Amino acid sequence: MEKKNRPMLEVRNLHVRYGSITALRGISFHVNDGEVVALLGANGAGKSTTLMSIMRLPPPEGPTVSEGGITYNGIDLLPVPAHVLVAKFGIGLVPEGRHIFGNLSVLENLKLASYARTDKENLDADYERVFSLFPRLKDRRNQRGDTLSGGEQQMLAMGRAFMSGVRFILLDEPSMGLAPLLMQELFRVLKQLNEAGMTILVVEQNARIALKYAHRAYVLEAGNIVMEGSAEALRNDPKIQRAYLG
Amino acid sequence: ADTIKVGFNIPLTGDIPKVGESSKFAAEILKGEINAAGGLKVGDKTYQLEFIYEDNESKAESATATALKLITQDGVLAIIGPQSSKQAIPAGQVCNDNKTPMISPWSTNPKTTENRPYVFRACFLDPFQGPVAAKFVTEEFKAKKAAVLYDIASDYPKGLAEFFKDAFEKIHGPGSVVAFETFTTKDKDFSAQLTKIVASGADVLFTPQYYDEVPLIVKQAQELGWKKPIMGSDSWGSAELMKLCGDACKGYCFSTHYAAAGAKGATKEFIDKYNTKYGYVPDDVAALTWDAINLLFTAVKNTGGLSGNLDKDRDAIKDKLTQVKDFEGITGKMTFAPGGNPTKCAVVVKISDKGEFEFFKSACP
Amino acid sequence: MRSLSILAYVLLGILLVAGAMGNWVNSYIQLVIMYIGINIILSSSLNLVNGYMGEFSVGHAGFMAVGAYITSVLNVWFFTDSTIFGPSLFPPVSAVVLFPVTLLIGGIGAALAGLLVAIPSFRTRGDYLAIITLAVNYIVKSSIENLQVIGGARGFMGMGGVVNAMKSAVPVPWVLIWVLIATGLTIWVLYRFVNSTYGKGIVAIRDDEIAAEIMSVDTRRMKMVAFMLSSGLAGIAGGLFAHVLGYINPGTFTIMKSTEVLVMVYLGGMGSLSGSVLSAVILTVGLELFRSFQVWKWVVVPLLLILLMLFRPEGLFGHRELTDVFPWLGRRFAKKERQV
Amino acid sequence: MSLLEIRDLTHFFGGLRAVYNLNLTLEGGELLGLIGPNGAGKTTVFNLVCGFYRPTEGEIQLLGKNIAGLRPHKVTALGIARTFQNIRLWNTLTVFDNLCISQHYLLGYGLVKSVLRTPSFRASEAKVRRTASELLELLGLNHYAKEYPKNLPYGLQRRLEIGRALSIHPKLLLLDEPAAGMNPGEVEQLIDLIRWIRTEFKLTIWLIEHHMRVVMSVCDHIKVLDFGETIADGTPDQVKQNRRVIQAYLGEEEPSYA
Amino acid sequence: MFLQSFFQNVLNAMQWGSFYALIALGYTLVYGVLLLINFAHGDIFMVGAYIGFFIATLLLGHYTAALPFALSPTAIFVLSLILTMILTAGVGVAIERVAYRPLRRKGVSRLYVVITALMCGLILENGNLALLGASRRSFPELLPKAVYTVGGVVISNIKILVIVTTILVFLLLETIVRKTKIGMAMRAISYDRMAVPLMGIPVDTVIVFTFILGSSMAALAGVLFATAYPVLEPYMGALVGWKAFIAAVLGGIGEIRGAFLGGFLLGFIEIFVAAYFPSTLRDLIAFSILLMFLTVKPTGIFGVARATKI
Ligand SMILES: Nc1ncnc2c1ncn2[C@@H]1O[C@H](COP(=O)(O)OP(=O)(O)OP(=O)(O)O)[C@@H](O)[C@H]1O
Ligand SMILES: Nc1ncnc2c1ncn2[C@@H]1O[C@H](COP(=O)(O)OP(=O)(O)OP(=O)(O)O)[C@@H](O)[C@H]1O
Ligand SMILES: [Mg+2]
Ligand SMILES: [Mg+2]
Repeated sequence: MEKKNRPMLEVRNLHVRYGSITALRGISFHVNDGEVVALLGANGAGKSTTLMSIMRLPPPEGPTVSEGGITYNGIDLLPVPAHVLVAKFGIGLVPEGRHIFGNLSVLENLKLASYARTDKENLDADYERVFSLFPRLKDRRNQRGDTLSGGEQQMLAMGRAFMSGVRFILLDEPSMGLAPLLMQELFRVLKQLNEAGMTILVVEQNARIALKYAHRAYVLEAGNIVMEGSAEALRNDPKIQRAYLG
Repeated sequence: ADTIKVGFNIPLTGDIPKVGESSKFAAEILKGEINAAGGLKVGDKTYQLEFIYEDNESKAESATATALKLITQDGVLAIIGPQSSKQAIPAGQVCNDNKTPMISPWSTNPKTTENRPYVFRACFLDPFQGPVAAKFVTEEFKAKKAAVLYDIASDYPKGLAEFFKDAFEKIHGPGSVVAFETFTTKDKDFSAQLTKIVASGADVLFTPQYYDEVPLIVKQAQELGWKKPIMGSDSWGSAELMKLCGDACKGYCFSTHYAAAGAKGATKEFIDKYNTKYGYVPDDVAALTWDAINLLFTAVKNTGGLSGNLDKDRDAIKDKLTQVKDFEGITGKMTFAPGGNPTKCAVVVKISDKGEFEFFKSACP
Repeated sequence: MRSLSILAYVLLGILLVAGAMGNWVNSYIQLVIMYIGINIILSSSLNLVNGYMGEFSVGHAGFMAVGAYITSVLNVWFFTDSTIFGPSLFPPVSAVVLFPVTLLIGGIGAALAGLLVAIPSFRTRGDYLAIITLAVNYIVKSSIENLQVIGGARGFMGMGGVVNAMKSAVPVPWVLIWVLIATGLTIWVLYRFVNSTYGKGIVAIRDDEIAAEIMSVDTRRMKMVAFMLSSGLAGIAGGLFAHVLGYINPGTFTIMKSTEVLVMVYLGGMGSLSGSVLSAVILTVGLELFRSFQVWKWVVVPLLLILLMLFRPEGLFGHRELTDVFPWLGRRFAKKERQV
Repeated sequence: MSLLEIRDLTHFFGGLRAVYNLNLTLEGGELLGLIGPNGAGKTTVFNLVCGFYRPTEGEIQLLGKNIAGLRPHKVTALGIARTFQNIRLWNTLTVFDNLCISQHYLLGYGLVKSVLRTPSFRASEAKVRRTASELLELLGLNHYAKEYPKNLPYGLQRRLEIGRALSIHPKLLLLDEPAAGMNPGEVEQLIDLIRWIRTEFKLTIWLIEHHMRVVMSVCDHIKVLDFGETIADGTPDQVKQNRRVIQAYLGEEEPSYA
Repeated sequence: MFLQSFFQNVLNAMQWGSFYALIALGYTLVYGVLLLINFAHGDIFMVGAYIGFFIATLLLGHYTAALPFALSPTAIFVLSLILTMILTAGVGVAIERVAYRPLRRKGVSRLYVVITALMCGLILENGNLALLGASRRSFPELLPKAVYTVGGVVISNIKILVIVTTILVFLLLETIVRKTKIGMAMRAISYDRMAVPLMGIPVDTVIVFTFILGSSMAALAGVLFATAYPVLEPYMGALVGWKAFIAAVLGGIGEIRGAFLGGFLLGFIEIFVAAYFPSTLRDLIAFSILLMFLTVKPTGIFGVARATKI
């Protein structure tokens, strides 16, 4: 796969707090245009925090950045609120825990995701794509979100991200709770999307599958980046094998 | 200079803030006058007046706290208020227990003064007013069947409505009150009750409600086709009634303490003073408060001199209050018998085409 | 340390009573203290439901009314010669002994009224239950208004006679004493209840009712216990209130009264007993202090409360207790705790 | 007598058939796996067993006693404890309290005793606390006794949930996706934990999991659901080879979970 | 005779229920987004009535000697209605900005915000009392009253106006919430506020929009109410507000159709109990019905229990 080398997202020396608790202690990394980058690490290492900081989710839900910078194609992202990131910059996040709108139907969830889109003409094609990807959602399209099974909700969360028409997507543990078959499906889809030009930053517990599809990866531990490199190099690193590949 | 402190236990917020405001305004005028004239002469000493206004929020528990605060913290000589019975009854107990004279200008519930030597009032009682109204509608409107609409949750209208019903049925026989309808404080829509009343075939509607509810009742009744007379009680007697009611209330009658229009002498003077200062004709609460304060000062003067010992002075004032005879109030002549209630006349007022409250008839016990 | 605080409270109570008898504490201060006590009972008992259990009850005054009327009617009937019930049933002096009994009966009556809320709470919660509590408040008020025997809207009185009967037997400020005792007992009962594993079941219901039920907490029974305890205590507060005032009127027990208690609970912090106590004190005293502001009082006080919320958005204490806010207190408490 | 027996269990949500004709016998000491595609009805089966839903049809017997339709706290008191797919700890109560409150049915005292603190209250409170402390110790959560669950790392929260279920002293433990959100290292620890619990507490365990590493290494027996129906049943090796299971669930590729 | 008063009462109940419905719609709208029982809503309704009063009397020339232009009373009515709605919306938004938003940002339990709302209501009521005095105001009669009698049933033009407006408002709001994207966003916020910005939706804008909508509906209700019951007082919103809240919950809080139907239902219960039972028992019976209804149907008419998927 050809890798593009223009850094799209750049995170420099990021320090992040929740109240008085420090979650990130100065991490730096970048994601190039068209890349799939994986973020690995144990529970509580700060992976979700990293994604939330990029997304600028305001407190109380989100963390506060106390130091450091985030740029996107050279533009400083720190002052930009989340909804603008989605609508104007085309950066999307599929958060940990899915966050489906339980009181809306599946279809409404998808519709809402296209709220800020301007290219209305591609909408129908996108619905088709989501439904062909997750036929289960098509069956359940008029069901309320909160009655979906765990895996179905995960599908819907992914579906929403596609519908919002973003070019750069942050995924927080997308495979959580997915059946094996579906998980393979999902990563195949991600690969397709990437080939079609989508840049992806994915947080994943399942390092095996993440390293299989990613170009590069970073390893977080207790709020610091302790290792980075190409996916292949990391796959063969004995330390990684021991800690993350089981 | 020496001062005489008088406490006011009045509702400046809550359900009936206007009542508190009127009381305060009347008191301010009186205080201003007396102080400007050098003060109140008691025996051979003149005293400056200090009035302490405390808000009882129109709540019973607040009224007792207010009374106690005035008595113990502020050391007032006597208390004027509370105005409505809901507050006056418990506050009366407090004043009586603490041996402090209290005059409620406006509370018409018999319980307020019952067995309380220190508690007085400046108005007549419901058991008196009810029959006055019943007799009046019988004589004036030749009414044989009457309808009543009142607020069940407020004890003044409720008491009066019941006394009216008793009196009317005494004259016309049981069942002659063909509709006895109720609502609850702060209701705005009376259409269901009025629909019943219109259909009941009554000759007159008696509604002892406050001036701010009357316009709504009257207008809705008329809209639903009521064309017969409507009779009210002293609670109608506010200058605001006409402002709120407009033409709709003209021609109706109500029993009250005094008639503003065509008033003479001291009454007229008071009305003019009040009107000049605050821009509207004082209502009965204002007039009664004025009288209550003057009653108090009459008793104070009659003591022949204050000792400076609060307990003694309060006792003396209480004694003198029970002896007040033929006090010329702006709401009529009052004489106190033991029991704290004045004997005084009621008047029936008719709302003229000019919207003034004209004296129509007077009824004495 | 815990027994120390009980001792301190008892001492304080004795001092107050002595002060009242010796006229060092004037009757206005006494009254304010009694209101504080009653408000403490009200706010801490409502906190059990609204704070610890996480429901939103807005009809506490209704239960207060039930207790107030039952206790008052019984007392007037038993111990005084009244126009309604005729001569007294028991010799008036027996009020000294039987007063707590009637108070308790009032509480039990209110607790039974609490069932009106507890049973619907099995199937609904949140704002729907709020409306049910509101409805119960209205039903109680309207029922009393329709009960002409006990005065209806004109109110009920005669409790002064009961108090006087007690005073003539033993000349001490009886109502003050009972308020102090009831306040102390309320805090004691609630403290022990919410600190037992059994009582913490209601906190589990607040956090996650489904998990609580599935983890063997009988949620229905716990809700019954919480609602009945809470309303029962409110009933006792009502009984005391009636005797402080000497006169009760259904118009006193409206939503406005309920919301006053509500404000105390949230000002103190949901699920914090010390918060409830403190806010009852602050609010009662504050409202008295601001009395001279007249009309502006009810502008200034809410404004202050809003500002307070902005700075301390979880109430004075949040979910915490005095011991969490001042850890040194907690360390001393903890020593005893381990022995349980 | 078998521990749990389910006969012809069927459940509908409105028109949606979530579970259909499920039959199952669970002997004491067994470790049964329940797998199947997302939305197959696995969690629903657990919900039916623990009393959260009342089955549309069918019978559930625990040691010969029908428990279908009993309220959940009763079912739990009879000996079935569970964990949740999405963690449901009591977040404003401490870790220690979380382990105590779950023993509610064992308390044997009520409001009055809790206020009077009678000897029987003290005894039962002490017992509850002892159980909780022991579990804390066993699960390696001692340091977190006074912590609030939401401040714990995810893996420890899962562990705490298992601990909470164990504090009930169940005969049957239902685990709903305990490995979700865990990294491979933690998954290994979890496998050890499950095995250890099984022998230490002599429990019967029923497990829902998508993590094949867990399922294949701990289960004696696996049941596979799809659209609410059983499509396969057997030992891990049998199930792994089953065509329908591969088609519907596992996928053709080399399993990504080793 | 019986039928005649029956139909008269149906009409009475329609008007009375309309007001409950109108106010309940505003309640539900805000609730539907923030899960906030906006206890200040009844008082915003009161503020609406007062603003309407001042604009109307200003336009009638009560303050300046003469206005440079003279408008017909109907024109004044329409104009003051529109201006009132705009100004009151401003009040609602201001309260949101000053009192609710900071708390929301801190992520506190919604019940603390509810208490803040209660406080805001008190400030509006008593601030009004303190600033404008205790005098009641009489809302001018702008619409020439016409009364028609059909088969003994009295119908006034104002009744018709009120009822028709309520139905139109309901249809409008229902369309907004059900069919438009902003409506969908409103519902989404109520469920999971954190995820909404991730859909590219500015949460605060949607919330402000909601307050504008809710407060202007309260203003509309206020002006219509003042037209039908022309006595204004600072506490006029408190009781109606509570009752409207009850109506909203009765219908299933957060549901537009629920508020609409709940309002009418409460209106009907109150009027018909007063009409066919001793009216002293009105509250007792009405609230007992409510209690039983909610015990049987615990989530109101349209309310759907949040499915608990475990
Ligand atoms: N809202 C919060 N308040 C306080 N601390 C938090 C909050 N959210 C996360 N933390 C802390 O910040 C640190 C990083 O958490 P984060 O959720 O980013 O970890 P993670 O790497 O995503 O872990 P996981 O694999 O469990 O999702 C952890 O120590 C966690 O306890
Ligand atoms: N309360 C409910 N109302 C309506 N449908 C429901 C409800 N609960 C579950 N369902 C549906 O029933 C089906 C089975 O759900 P269940 O949660 O049992 O799936 P699952 O097998 O546990 O899936 P997963 O592995 O994704 O957790 C799903 O299609 C779901 O949408
Ligand atoms: Mg994470
Ligand atoms: Mg599941």
